[in-house]
Amino acid sequence: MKKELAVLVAVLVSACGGDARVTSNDPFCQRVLPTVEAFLGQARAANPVPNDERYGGTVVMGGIGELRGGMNPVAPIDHSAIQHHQFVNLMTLIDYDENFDARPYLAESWDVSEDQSEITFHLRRDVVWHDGEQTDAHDVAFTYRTVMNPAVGFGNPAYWDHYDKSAEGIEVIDDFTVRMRLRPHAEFLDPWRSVAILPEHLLGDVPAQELAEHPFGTQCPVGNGPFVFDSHSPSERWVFVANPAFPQGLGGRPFYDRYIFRVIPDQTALLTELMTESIDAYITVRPNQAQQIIDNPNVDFLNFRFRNFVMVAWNARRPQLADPRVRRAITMATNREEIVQAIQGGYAVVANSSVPPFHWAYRGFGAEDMAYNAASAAALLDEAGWIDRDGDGVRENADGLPLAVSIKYNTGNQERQDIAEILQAQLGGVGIRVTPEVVDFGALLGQISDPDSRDFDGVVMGWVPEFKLDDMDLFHSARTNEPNAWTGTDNPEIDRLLEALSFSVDRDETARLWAEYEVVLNEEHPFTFFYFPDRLTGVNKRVRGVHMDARGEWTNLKDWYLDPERR
Amino acid sequence: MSEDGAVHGLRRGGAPLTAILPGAPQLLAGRWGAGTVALLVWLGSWWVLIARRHSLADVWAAGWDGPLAITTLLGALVSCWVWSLRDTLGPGGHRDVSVGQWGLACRAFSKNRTAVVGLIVIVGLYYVALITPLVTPADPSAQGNLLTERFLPLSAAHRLGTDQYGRDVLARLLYGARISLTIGFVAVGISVSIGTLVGATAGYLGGIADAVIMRFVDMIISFPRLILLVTIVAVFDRSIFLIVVVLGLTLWPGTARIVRGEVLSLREREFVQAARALGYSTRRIILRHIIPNALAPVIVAATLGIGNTIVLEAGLSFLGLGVAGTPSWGSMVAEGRGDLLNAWWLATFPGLAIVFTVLSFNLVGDGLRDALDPRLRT
Amino acid sequence: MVKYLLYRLVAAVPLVLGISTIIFFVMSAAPGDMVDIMIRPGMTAEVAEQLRANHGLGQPIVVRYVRWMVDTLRGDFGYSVLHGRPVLDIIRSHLPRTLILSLTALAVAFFSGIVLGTIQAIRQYSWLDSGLSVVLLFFYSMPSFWLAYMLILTFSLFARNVWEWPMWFPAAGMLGTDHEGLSFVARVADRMRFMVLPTLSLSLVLTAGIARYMRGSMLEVVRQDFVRTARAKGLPERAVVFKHALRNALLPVITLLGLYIPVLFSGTVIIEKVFAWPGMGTLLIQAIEARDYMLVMGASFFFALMVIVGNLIADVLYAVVDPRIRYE
Amino acid sequence: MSEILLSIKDLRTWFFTDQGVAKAVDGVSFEVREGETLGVVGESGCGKTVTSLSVLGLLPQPPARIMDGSSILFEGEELIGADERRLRGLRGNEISMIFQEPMSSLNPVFSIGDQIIEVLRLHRGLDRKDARVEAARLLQEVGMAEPDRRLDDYPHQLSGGMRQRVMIAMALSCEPKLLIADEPTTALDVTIQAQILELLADLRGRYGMSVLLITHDLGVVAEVCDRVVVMYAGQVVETGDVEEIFADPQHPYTRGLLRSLPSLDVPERRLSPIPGMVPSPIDWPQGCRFRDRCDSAGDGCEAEQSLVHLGDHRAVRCWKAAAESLGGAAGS
Repeated sequence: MKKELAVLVAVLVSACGGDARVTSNDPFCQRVLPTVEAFLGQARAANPVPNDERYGGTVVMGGIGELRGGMNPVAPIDHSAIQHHQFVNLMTLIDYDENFDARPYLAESWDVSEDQSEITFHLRRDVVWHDGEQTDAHDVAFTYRTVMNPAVGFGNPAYWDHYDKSAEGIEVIDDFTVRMRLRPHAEFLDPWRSVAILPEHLLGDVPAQELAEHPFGTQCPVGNGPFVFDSHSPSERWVFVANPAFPQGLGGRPFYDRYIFRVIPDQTALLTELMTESIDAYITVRPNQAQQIIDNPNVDFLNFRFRNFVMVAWNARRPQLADPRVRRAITMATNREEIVQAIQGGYAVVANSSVPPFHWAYRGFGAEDMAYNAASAAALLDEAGWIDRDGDGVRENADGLPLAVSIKYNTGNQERQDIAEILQAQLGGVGIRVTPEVVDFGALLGQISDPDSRDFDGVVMGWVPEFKLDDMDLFHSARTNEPNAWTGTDNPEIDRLLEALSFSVDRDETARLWAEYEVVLNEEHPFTFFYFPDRLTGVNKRVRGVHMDARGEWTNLKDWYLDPERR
Repeated sequence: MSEDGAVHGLRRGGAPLTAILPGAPQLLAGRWGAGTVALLVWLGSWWVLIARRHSLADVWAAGWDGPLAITTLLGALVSCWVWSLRDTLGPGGHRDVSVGQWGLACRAFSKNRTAVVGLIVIVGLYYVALITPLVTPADPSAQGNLLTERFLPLSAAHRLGTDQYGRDVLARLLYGARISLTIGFVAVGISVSIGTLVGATAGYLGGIADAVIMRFVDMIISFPRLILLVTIVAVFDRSIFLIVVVLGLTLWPGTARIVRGEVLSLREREFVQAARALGYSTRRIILRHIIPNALAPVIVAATLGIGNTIVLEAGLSFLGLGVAGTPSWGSMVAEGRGDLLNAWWLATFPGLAIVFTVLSFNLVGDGLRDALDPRLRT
Repeated sequence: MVKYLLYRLVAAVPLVLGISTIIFFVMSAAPGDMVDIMIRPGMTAEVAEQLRANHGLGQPIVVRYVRWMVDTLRGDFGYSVLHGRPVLDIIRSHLPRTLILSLTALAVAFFSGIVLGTIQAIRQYSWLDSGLSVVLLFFYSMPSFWLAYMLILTFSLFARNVWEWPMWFPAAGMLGTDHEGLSFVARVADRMRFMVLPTLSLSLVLTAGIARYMRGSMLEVVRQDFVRTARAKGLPERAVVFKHALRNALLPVITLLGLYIPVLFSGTVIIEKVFAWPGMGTLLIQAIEARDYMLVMGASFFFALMVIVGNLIADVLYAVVDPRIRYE
Repeated sequence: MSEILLSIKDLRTWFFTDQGVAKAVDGVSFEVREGETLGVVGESGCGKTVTSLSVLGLLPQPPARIMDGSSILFEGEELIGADERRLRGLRGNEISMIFQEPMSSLNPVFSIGDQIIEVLRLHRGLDRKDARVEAARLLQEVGMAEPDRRLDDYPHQLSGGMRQRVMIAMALSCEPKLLIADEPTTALDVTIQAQILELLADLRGRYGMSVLLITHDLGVVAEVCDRVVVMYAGQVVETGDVEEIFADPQHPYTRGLLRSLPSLDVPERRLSPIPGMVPSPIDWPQGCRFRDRCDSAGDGCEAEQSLVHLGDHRAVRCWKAAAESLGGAAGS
């Protein structure tokens, strides 16, 4: 009977054995995949693997979630997916170097007109799509028109706010030269670092509304980057293979043969996988897992500053929170330094504005008056008229309204729960009653983003600015009805500075404006900024050449190689 | 038989002396189950009372649960004593009970050692849950210094260590017992009430009403319960109220099916026929005649159901969908699981608490099943 | 019998649709929709509206419901925004993973439950019987994810890194890194290695229930006359127990199969999360979180379908084992 | 006089339960000779069935225990304490058994063919094909029509009488020397009863086997038995040839049993059942165990009774009856 059982299991196992590679039966993929296969064959023959011991092997990375939207930049995507467009499967026009200055990538060079209203990109001539087609200026123009088209539903149209959206906005000068028109504005190159170029010859005929759901994204992506799509097993893994035809000028074929992205939707499991050397890299390590990684002799621990920050957004429409003094008092009563040390294990920098510490505009705005000081917080609250009149430990205003706020956070986010719980304890000390409230992520976003309800007092959120900093959607009064205007900030000074920042081209001038803005913002205090958390990563020591910084974990993925001894 | 002899012996002479210690006479008579409960509750209560004599006033003044705790404690002290004395000295003693179906079941149950141990544990748990404010070593939500008091291992000050905010794990475990036990008890209460009524109605009425009700019941039963729960709970605010109600509302079909089955067989039995012949109303027949007779399997299912519900709540918490705000054992395990390697006590103790509580409910449920099923009674 | 099964299948249709309907309206009543979740820096209300229109969220709920119902009955389950693939595609890749895990767990649970229950019954009242009872009940009382973490700690982390056992089991995922390069036998072995811990966590709970039931059933059966007949024939005890008694004692246990399938799927939701097993349970939870309506509906539809098919299989098995049952 | 096939001596089979020790069989002795049919009669709870199950060692131990000093000799071989394998070799082979409830004595999930073939293969080492042919022949033997087709039937498809025939066929399959029939007709209709008894009598002649017939029905005994053992409360209370027992019952219990038997000869006589019930085996009455129900109980009955031999085959466990009988004999 045992034997029969074993046979049964074996049959079952093998019956399901084919599901690692879900071959798409979509007609588009049926057409495209053989061409990729053929391209790979030719490219491998034409570009033999160099005789160097660094070549070969497989790198496995573990991430907490699926790459949303797959390799389609116009689908709804997430942070990891964008990096796979930028650094793995597709190519962007430009790239950033270690100092976050633009450098050539798909575009070999570019010229900016004197008045900064025209930009001309000269493309590399040796980049081909993974089906063998040349990547050229028409692809760039196609991408430009696609992301501009509202029917596509591209998620971040603010990138192109000051580009010329008319038909004349882009002009293909020759196959490898393309010119765009724009109103001069800050960091106008940044979108071309973020959004990868799409293949026109494959997607040109697709109706705009269908682009986001096209099988190109997840079933048969055809990129032009250093790694060629091999297979995707939904919720389980993405497999890419080295692109033998990747331009020599950009480093040529990556060192290792295969790159696998495994989806492991649980951080405890991710850690275990890293510790048992089942994955080479675990990104988004939780701070309290750091010590275990540091203690493990087989694994390197990497931490780097990133762009995102964590804050509590206050709904200024609420009577308890309408007074900026109350909001400032809350921040003062919060020991953010202690939270950074405790919750983030020291892997974070206290934030006082949205300018991240690695950024060139960062001038170390300290907001010294916001440092932890429960006594001043209490004094400020007294001054604002919030006094504990009935002796129940909670302050009231003259109308008897208690100073009680709920702080919402989303399900399953330990870090945000930590903040809500600690705020409850710390604000309780100065007579503010805080009720942490956990809400499912979808419901939470619905509650805070709907301009008609804005159903929250305070909400713990994270925010990832681009390299091109822009607080317009957060705080500009003209955007009050947009989803991200949670706080309902209406401050003419802030409006003026945000507008000025949008069009400030000179970096020194911009930095000065940011400094000015930080002071005003601190006064208005729509957010209690908490910290810029470091990104923490564990990487197996057998992987060499890893560099990670604010550009992302995948930044130099193509330059990694495996220790030949431990392949 | 020897039991009775001993009790007789006590009645004649030894009783007044040993009965000073509640439970002692029962223990001497070999009735270790009742004896242990009485003795433990009595001694424990005294110990708490003495250890906490200075802070009783504070506890009394604190919220709704302080007075409840003190009242319960004193009530338990008195009733232990009264019960023990009456049981020993009173006319007839425990033998009065031993008639009829329930008496027989009681006797069969008390012979099942493991089930009695389970019952003792459960009684103890509910007792502790009621007097939590008196036994807790700390405020469960009081955070310690975030830099020096996080993740402290087991020590005299924090017997089960501290968690990520420096809160006392033992205190949270004690308060968590309330949530977990309440959830189990109330959810099962809801489900038993609804299930019994619906099942009895369906079974008694028969016909289309029965068919429609039972199709609905089939539908709910055949769908994986956790998935149904997740779908409902995930998208709404997760108050303890919602969770308890949703747990109860997804559990009742099981009870309904059991009751209906019983009713179908009872419906044709003589006493129901007789009641019908006497012209009693349907409602009266269901409530007075059928339900009490269908109760035995419902009690068994309910006892096992409490255990299952506690586990289910833990599962929901694990998925991040448990009761928000207040510690429940499930959410403690779920939160502590990420720190298993650096602070094993966070997930281990609440996990063990769940295991032993549920184990107790299961033991009692099994014992009840054996005791209430005349076919299994020997 | 085929006719009966077809009848059962048809009778199950309202059941599946009923569940889906409940879920549809619960989901729709919930605050927030999938577009809210896509909101990122720079997104405007205009874009959000465009996205809502692209996904048909603008229409009234009843229209959406009817449309979903019609499409589903036509076999079109829609498109999953979360996964960027047609729902059916997603189900096709996730369903086998859940099936292989849950069927293996079911097989292991029934096999071990039947064996243990039988052992307990033939050694009734021995220390083995009561010991097994307590141990099984202990596992039965355990939250499965807690058990799973204990197993991971023991058989994965400590086994490999601390005690350095030659045999340890992976704690997450379902395939090794180099899976595709392996021979057939090695592939099967690779898969089985990944299945050990999840299967164990999933089946231990069920084993206890089945063993308990089996013990009772077996005790009932061994008292019956035909078992005495079998002994009186001079059959060895093994044949008496495992041939004559077992087959009869199995009958009520088979009905458990139908009852346990929903329990099993509830279990997979949790176990899949612990072991990062990319199956239907994980899928459904992610879909709910992302308000991916089509995927939620599709996934719950298939869960209901699996339960029904499971029950049908139980019916068929019952008829196979018990010649007295003939479905009309 | 033919050879003694089975000899039971001082058999004591006790059950050790929570409630106490049930002395279900408490010192039973009798013999079965080759070729004869011995009837064991008594009410339910007298220990008849336990006695028969003790012979084959079919009682679950514990709670049952065959006490020291008991002896069961089959063809001179001691069965008590015999190796389980040896016992298995006897069961269904040299000693076969048929039971009271044909409804439940056949395994419902196997076809009757399978169940007969199983025995044939086990004891006679036939292969599947031969065993099937032989099984069909056996069914024919016990009077079943279309035996070949019947082999594939399941028990639930057969009537009670048919099932009992199947049981008999199964019991006969190895041509046993001793057939123990435990209330073989009790659960059957009267007409079927007669057929089955007739079949048994017929087969006994043809196969030349001994039959130990256990029944509570003296009518059945009268019909097929050569000798009778009357049991009460775990003991043998009277033995004798069937004619003697019917003509001149000695023990009050035997007389009681006879009185409760409808008689065609004396139609006007009212049936008079024995008052009371068989006492609990945990708590047999002191002294004569029948005392409480006996219409002629009196002084001297409070003593433990022993079996008094009245002649070659005759014995009775009643001091009064023995005294009368012996006295009468002495007097005559």
